[in-house]
Amino acid sequence: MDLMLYPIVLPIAVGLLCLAMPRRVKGIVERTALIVSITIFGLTVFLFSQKPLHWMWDANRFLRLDNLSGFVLLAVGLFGFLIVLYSIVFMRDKIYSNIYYAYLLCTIGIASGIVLANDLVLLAVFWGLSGLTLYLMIGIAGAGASAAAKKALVIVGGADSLMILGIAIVWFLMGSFTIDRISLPVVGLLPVIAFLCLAIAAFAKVGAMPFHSWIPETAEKSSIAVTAFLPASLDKLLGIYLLARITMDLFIMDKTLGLLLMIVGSLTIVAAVMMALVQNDLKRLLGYLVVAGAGYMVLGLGTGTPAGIAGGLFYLLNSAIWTACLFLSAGAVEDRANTTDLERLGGWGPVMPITFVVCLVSGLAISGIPPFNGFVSKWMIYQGLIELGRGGDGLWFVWLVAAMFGSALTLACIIRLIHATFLGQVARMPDEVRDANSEVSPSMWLPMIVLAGLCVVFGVFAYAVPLKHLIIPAVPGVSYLGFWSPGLATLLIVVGVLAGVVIYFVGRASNVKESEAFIGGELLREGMRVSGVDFYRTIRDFGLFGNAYKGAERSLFDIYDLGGRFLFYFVQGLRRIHSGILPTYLSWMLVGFTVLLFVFMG
Amino acid sequence: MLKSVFYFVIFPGFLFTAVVGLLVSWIDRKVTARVQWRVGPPWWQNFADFVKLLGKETIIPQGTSRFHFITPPLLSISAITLVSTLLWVMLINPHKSFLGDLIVVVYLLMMPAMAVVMGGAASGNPLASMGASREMKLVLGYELPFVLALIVPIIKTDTIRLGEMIRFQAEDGVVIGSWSGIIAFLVAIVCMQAKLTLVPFDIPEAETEIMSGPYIEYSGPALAMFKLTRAMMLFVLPVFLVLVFWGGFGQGSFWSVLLGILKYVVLLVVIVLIRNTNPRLRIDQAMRFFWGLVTGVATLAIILALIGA
Amino acid sequence: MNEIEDLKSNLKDLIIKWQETQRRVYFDVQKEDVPRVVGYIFNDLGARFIIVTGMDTPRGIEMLYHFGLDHLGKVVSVRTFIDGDRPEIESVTPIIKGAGWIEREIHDILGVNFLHHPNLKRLITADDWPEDKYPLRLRPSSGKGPEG
Amino acid sequence: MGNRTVIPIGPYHPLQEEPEFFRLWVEGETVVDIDVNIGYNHRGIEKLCELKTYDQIPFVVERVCGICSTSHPLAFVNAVEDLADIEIPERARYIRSIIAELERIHNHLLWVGLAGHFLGYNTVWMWAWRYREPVLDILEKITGNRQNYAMMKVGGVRRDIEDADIPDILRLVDDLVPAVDMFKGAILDDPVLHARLKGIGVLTKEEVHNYGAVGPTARASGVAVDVRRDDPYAAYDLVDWDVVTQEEGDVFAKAVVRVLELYESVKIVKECLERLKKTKGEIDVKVKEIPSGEGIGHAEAPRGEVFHYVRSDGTNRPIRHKIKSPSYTNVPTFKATVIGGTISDATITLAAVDPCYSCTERVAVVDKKTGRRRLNGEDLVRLSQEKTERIKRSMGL
Amino acid sequence: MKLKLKALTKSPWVFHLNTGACNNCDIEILNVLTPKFDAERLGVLLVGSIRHADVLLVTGPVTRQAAPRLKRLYEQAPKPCFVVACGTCATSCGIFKDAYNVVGPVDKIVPVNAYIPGCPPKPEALISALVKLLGTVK
Repeated sequence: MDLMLYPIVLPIAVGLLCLAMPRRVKGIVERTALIVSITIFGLTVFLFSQKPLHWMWDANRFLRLDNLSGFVLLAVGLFGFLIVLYSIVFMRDKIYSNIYYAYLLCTIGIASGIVLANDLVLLAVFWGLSGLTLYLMIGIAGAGASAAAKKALVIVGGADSLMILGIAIVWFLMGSFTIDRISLPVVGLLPVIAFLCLAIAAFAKVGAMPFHSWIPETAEKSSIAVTAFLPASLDKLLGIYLLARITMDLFIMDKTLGLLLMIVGSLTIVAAVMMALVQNDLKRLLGYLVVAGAGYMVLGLGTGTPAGIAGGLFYLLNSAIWTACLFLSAGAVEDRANTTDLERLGGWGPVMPITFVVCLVSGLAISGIPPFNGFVSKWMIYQGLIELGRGGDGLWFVWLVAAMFGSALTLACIIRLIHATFLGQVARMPDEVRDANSEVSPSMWLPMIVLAGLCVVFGVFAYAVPLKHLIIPAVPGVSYLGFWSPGLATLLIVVGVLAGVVIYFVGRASNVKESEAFIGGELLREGMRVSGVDFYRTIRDFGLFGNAYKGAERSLFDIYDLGGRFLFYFVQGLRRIHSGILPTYLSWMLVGFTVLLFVFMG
Repeated sequence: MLKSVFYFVIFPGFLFTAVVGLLVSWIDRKVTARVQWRVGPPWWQNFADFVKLLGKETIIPQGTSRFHFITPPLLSISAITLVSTLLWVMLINPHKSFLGDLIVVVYLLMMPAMAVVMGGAASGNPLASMGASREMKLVLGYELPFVLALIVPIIKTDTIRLGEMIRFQAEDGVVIGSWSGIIAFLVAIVCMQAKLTLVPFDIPEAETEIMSGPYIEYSGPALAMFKLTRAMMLFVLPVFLVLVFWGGFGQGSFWSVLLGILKYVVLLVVIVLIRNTNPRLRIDQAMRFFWGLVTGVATLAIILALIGA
Repeated sequence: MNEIEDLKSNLKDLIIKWQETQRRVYFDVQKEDVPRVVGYIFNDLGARFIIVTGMDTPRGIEMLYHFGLDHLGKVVSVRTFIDGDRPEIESVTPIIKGAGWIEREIHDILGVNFLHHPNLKRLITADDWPEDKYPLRLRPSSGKGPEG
Repeated sequence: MGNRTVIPIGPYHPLQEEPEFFRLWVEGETVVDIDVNIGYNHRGIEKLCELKTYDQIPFVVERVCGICSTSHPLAFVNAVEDLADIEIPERARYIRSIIAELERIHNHLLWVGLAGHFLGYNTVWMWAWRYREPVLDILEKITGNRQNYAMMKVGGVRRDIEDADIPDILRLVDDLVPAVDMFKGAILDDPVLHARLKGIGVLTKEEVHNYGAVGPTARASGVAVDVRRDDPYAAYDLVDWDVVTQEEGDVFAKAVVRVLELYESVKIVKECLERLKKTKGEIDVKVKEIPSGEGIGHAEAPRGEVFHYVRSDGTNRPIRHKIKSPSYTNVPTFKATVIGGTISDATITLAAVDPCYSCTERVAVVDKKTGRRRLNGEDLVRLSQEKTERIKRSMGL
Repeated sequence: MKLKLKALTKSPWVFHLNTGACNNCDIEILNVLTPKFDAERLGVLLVGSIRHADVLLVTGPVTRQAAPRLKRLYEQAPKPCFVVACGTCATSCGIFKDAYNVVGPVDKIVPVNAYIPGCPPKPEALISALVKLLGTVK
C-alpha cells in the first residue's frame, strides 16, 4: 500500500524544503510544520486502523505495519504533532527555529521509516539517519549543546556501527534481510554476538546503562523541546521497538540473554534514579528519570513472559507520554523563570496552576501511583517477574525489589522536583511574573494537558483503551492477565475524596483564614527556605553512596568519558607499536587475518 | 457498583475503619499513659479531638494556594480507606481477591505518607519542608526492607493474591510458622512502626525539633483529616500484617475471629511498647538502620525462605 | 598564692591600686592596659573568665573584669574607668570568646562602644528599643526608658 | 557546596520553656552555623536595683530564674556577707546546703526528664518527673512552697527545719536512691540513647576555658570547676562529697554527670540532716547595717556557677548589683558544639547545657512589697468568666 | 454547633508561651502533664504548633520584645481559642511592674479569658482554672 510511504517521504521532503527557506519566512515554516505534522498524525491513525499492511518492492516486503509497529507509529505521529504545537510558542524567539522545524520534520519521517522498515538494511539506514538528526537537533541549541551533541553522536553512532555488524552477521547466518522471514535461535557464538550488537544499538538509543550518559547531558544542555521529543519520547520508542523486534521476531530468546537484559534493566533503574535523586538541575534530573524508565522496559522485555513483555511495551508507551509531559512542563517553567536550577526555583505552583497539575499528574504517573497509567504498567512488569519466579527463576525477587524500590526512589525524585519547583517557600521571582497570572500560552499547555490526560485515561481505563487496542495485540501469547479494576478503584478514591469534602463542610469549610507562616512567633525571613537542593543530602552524605556519587561526578561511570580515556591510552599503546618496521606490520596483519578466518570458519 | 460504594463508605470502609481507628488510638494513648504511670484519657477522647478540630478555623498560610494545601489530607484519607476496604473485603470473603492485589495494597499504603509530604511542601513553611524531606527519606528507608519482607510470604504461599494467602495459611499453616516467616515478620513490624511514624521513627514530626514538621501549618478540619488518617493507619497496618504473615482473622467461627482480634491486639501492644521504650532516632541513623541492618535481615529471611526454612 | 604573686610581679607597672582580702582581689588598671592585663590573667594564669560588670559612676563608667582562680578559691577583679562622655574601650572578645555576650549587653545597657568587637549588635534590648537610650546610665538624659 | 537554609528554632518552640530564637544555618540536615537571638525574656532589673533594700532583694533574685530560685538568693547573700564580713550560724549553713541540694536534685531530675522529652522519649520524662514530685513535697514541707522558697536572708535563713520533720525527709530522700539507680541503669545503658547522645555536641577543654563554661557543662568536659568546693559557702566544707567529672564532653557525658551528681546531692542532704540534728542554735544573726564597699558571692546552681557582685555605699540599698547566671557563658558554647552536627543533634545539644534564658536575660526589677502576691482568687475567677463571655460574644459563638 | 463546643471543652490542646516569665510557671505547666497530675485525663495535650492550639497559656509579664510576638501568635491561632494568663506576672506583672522593659500584663496585649494567680500557681490551681474556664463555654 503506497500510503505507507507518505509518513516517511512527506516529512523528510518538507523538512528539506524548509531547510532551504530563508529565515524571514519563519511564520510559513511554522505553519507548514504544523500542517504537515497534523497530516502525518492523521495518516498514522488511518494506517493504524488499516493494519496489518505491507509495501512490496522487488518481491520483498519492504515496509510492514503489524500490531507492534502499529502503536509505535501512532505514538510517533502523536508526539510529532504535539511537539510541533508546543514549539510554536516555545521556539518563537529562538533564531534557529527554521532549521529546528526542518530537522523535526525529517526526524518524524526517519522515525516512521524505522518503525515501518521490514528490511534490515533499510532499518540500518534509517537508524543511522536518525542518529544524525539527533546530533543535529541537539546541537542547534548553541555552543553548550554541541559537546552534548558530540557525546550523543559518539555513543549512538558507535552503537550504530555495532548494529551494522550485527545485521551483517544475521545476513551471514540467514541469508536474508527481511525481518519477518528471519527467526534465529540465539545459540552459539555468532548469534549471540549478533544479538548483543543489535541490543546494544537499542540500549544506546534508549539510554540503558552503561550507554546512558548522553541523555542527562542532552537534557541539561539542549533545548527542552528537543529533549522532550528525542531522548524522552521518540528515541525511546524507537530503541525499545527495536529491542522488542529483535527479542520477539528476529531472535528466539534464550534464558541467559533474558537474564542479561534483566540485569541491565534493574541496574539502570536503581542507579539512574539514585543519580536523579541528587541532581540540582530540573532538566538533568528528568534526564536521569528518562534513563531509569528505559530500565523498566528492558527489564520487562527481559522477563520473556507475556505479562512482562506486554508490561514493558505498555510502559514504553506510557513513559514516552509522561517523560515528554514532564519535559514540556519543565520547559514551561523555564520559559517563565528563566532557569531550571532547583535552588533558584520554588513556589511556582500557585502562579502556574496548569503546569503544576500537569507536572504532578505525570510525576505521579511515572512513580507508579495508582490510578495513573504508570501503576498499571509497572504492575504488569511485576506480574511478569513473579510469573518468571514461578517458572523457576531463583533471582526473580531481586528484579522485583529493584523495580519496586526504584519506583519508590522515582517517587522521591518527583516529590523533590515538585517541592523545589512548585511548592516550598517562594524563591525570588520577577515581580511582573509574581503578580500576573503567569500561565504559559495555550499552545504550550494544550500538548501538556493532552499528555497528562493520556496518563489518566491510560490508567483509569487501562484495559479498555490502551491495552486492548494497542498492547495486547502486539504481544503474542497474552492469554490472561489478572487486572485490578482501576476504574472502580478510581471511583472509590473519588468517593473517598468526596467524603473528605463532606467532612470539610461539616467542619466549617467556609471558616478559612489566611495567616503568615508560623515560625514560632517570628516572621519568615530571607534565607528560611528549604530549597530542593538539600532534600536528600543525608543520602548523599552516606559513606558508601557518597563515594559512588563522587565517582559519578567525576564521570567514572560515563562510557563516553571512559572511552575517551581508554582511547587515549590505547593510542599511546598504538604509538609504541608503530615502530615503522614493515615486518612488524605484516605480522600483525597475519595475526588478524588468522583470527578472522577462525571466527568465520569455525 | 453501588455495593462497592457501600463497602467503601460504610462497612468495612471509611466509617468502620475510622471508628475502630479512633478507638485503637485511644488504646494506644491509654496504654502509653499506663506505661508512664498516668491514668490516660477516657475512651471517647479521640472522638472529642476529632469533632473539636472540625469546629476550628482552617488557616491557610500566605502565599500558598488553597487547593494544594487542602487536597493532600483528602487523598491520604481516601487511600487508606481504600486499603482498608480491600483488606476487609478479602478477609471476610477471600474469593473476592484479584491477581496482584498485594501490590496494589503496598502502593496504596505509600499514599498517606505521600500526602503528608505534599501537604508539608505546600505549607510554605521551612520547618514543614524539612519535615517533608525527612518523611520522604524515611519512606525511602523503610520501603526497601518492607518489600523484601513481603516477598517471604509470596515465596511461602506462592501467590500475590491476598485471598489465596489467607486460604493457603488456613490450610498449610501461617507464614510465621517458619524461621524465615518470623524474621520477615519482625522486619515488617519495624517497617510498620516507621510507616506509622511513631517513636523511634517520628523523625518527620519531631515536635521538639521541627515543631510537628509537615503538620505545622495544618489546623481545623484538615488537621482532623490527617489525625484520622493516622488513627486509621494504626488499625489498617497491623491488620495487613496479620493477614499476610499470620493467617488473617479467621472465617466464621467465633473463636477464630476472637483469635484474630487477639493477634491484632498483640501487634498493637508491640507497637505501643516499642514507641514507649525508645528515643527518637536521627534521620541518617534511621536510614542507615533500614538500609543496613534491616535490609540485611530481610534478605536473610528471603534466602531462608528460598531454601525452605 | 603563687599566681597572685606572679600577677603582682609581672604586672606591677600597670597596677594602679591593689586591694586584697582573704578570698577576693581587686586592682585598678588604665583602660588602655585592659587587653594586656586580661590576656595575661586569662591565658598565662589560666584563670576562668566569669563576667564583666559595668556600672555608671560619677567617675565615669566603671568596668570590672571578674576572673576565678578556682584552685585558690579566689576571685580576681580588674577594674578600669572609661570616660562617660565618650565611652570606648578595647574589646576583650578577641582574647576571650566568652566575653562576646556580656560586651554586647554592656553596649546595650550602658552604651559602651567596644572597639574591635567581632559582632557588636543588640543582645537583650528589644528590636524597637531606641538607639540612644541606655537604661543603666546615670545621666538624666538616658532616663528610665523610652517613655521616661 | 550546597546552599544554606536557615532553620528557625524558636522563639516559641516546644524545645524550650522560654523564648529564644536560634537560627541554624543548615546544608541538608547538617548545621553549619548558628546564631542566637535572646532578649525575649529581658525584663530589666538592674536599673531599679538601687532602690531596693538588702532584705528585699533575695525575693527578687529568686524570680530571676524559677529553677535556680535558691541559688540566686544564696549567691546574693554570700555577696552581702562577703561585703559586710558576716559569719552566719552553723545551723543556717546546713539548712542552706540542704535547700540548695534539694533544688539540685529536683532540677537534675527535671533535666533528665526534659532531655528524654526532647528525644521523643516521653516515658523517661514522665518517670523522671514522677520521682521529682517527692522532692517538691519535701521542699513544700520545709518552705511552704513548691518553687520560690524564700529561705535565704542576709545573715541566715528564714525558716528552720524542725527535728520532727527530719525522719520524713530522710525517708523521702532515701527513696530516691533506687529511682536514680533505675535511671542510671535504664538510661545510661540504652543502646539507642548511646547512638543518639555519644559523640554529639562535644565541648573540648579548650572551649570550656575560652567560653568560661561552668557547671555540669564544664565538668562533663573534664574541667572540675565547682564553686562548692573551690570557694566553699554554706556547709559544703563541713560535709564529705565529691565533684563528678567526665572526660568526653559530649551530651552523654553531660547526662552522666547530672545523674551521678544526684548521688552526691543525696549524700550531702543526708549528711547535713544528720548534723542538723546535732547542731542547735540560732538560724540567723541580726544584721544592723551594711557598710560601704563591694562584695562578691557565688553559688553553684544546678547549671553552674551563679555570680553576684554587690556594691554598697553604706545605705540600706546597693548601688549596683550584678548577676551572672551559668547559662550566660554556657549558651555561647553552642557555637562550638552545634556546628557540624545535624538538626536533631543540635536540638539535644542545645538542651544539654540546660539553658535558662530568664537567667541569661536576668535584669529584673525589685517589687516594693516582698514575697508572693496572691490576688483574690474569687475576684479573678469572676473577672475571667466575664471576659470569656465577652470574647465569646465578640467571636460570635 | 453545640456538639463542637462541647468537644472543645473535652479536648483543650494547649500551646504554651512564655513572654518573660522566670520559668517556674512553665515548669509547673509541664508538671501538670506528668503522672501526679496527668492532665491528659481531661484531654489536655501540649502541642508544638500554634495552629493546633485551643488554649494559649501565657506566662510571665509581657516584655517589650515579646509583646508584638504575642500579638502575632494570637492572630495566628485558629479560633475559637482561649487565652489564659498563668501566674501573677501574667495577670498583673507582679514583681516586675515597674521594669523598663516590661510592657504590661497579658491582657494589655491580647484579650484574656482566664487568670491564674500564684507565683507560681500550683498544678492543682492550673487544672482547676482550666476546668472552670471550660465550664464557662456554652
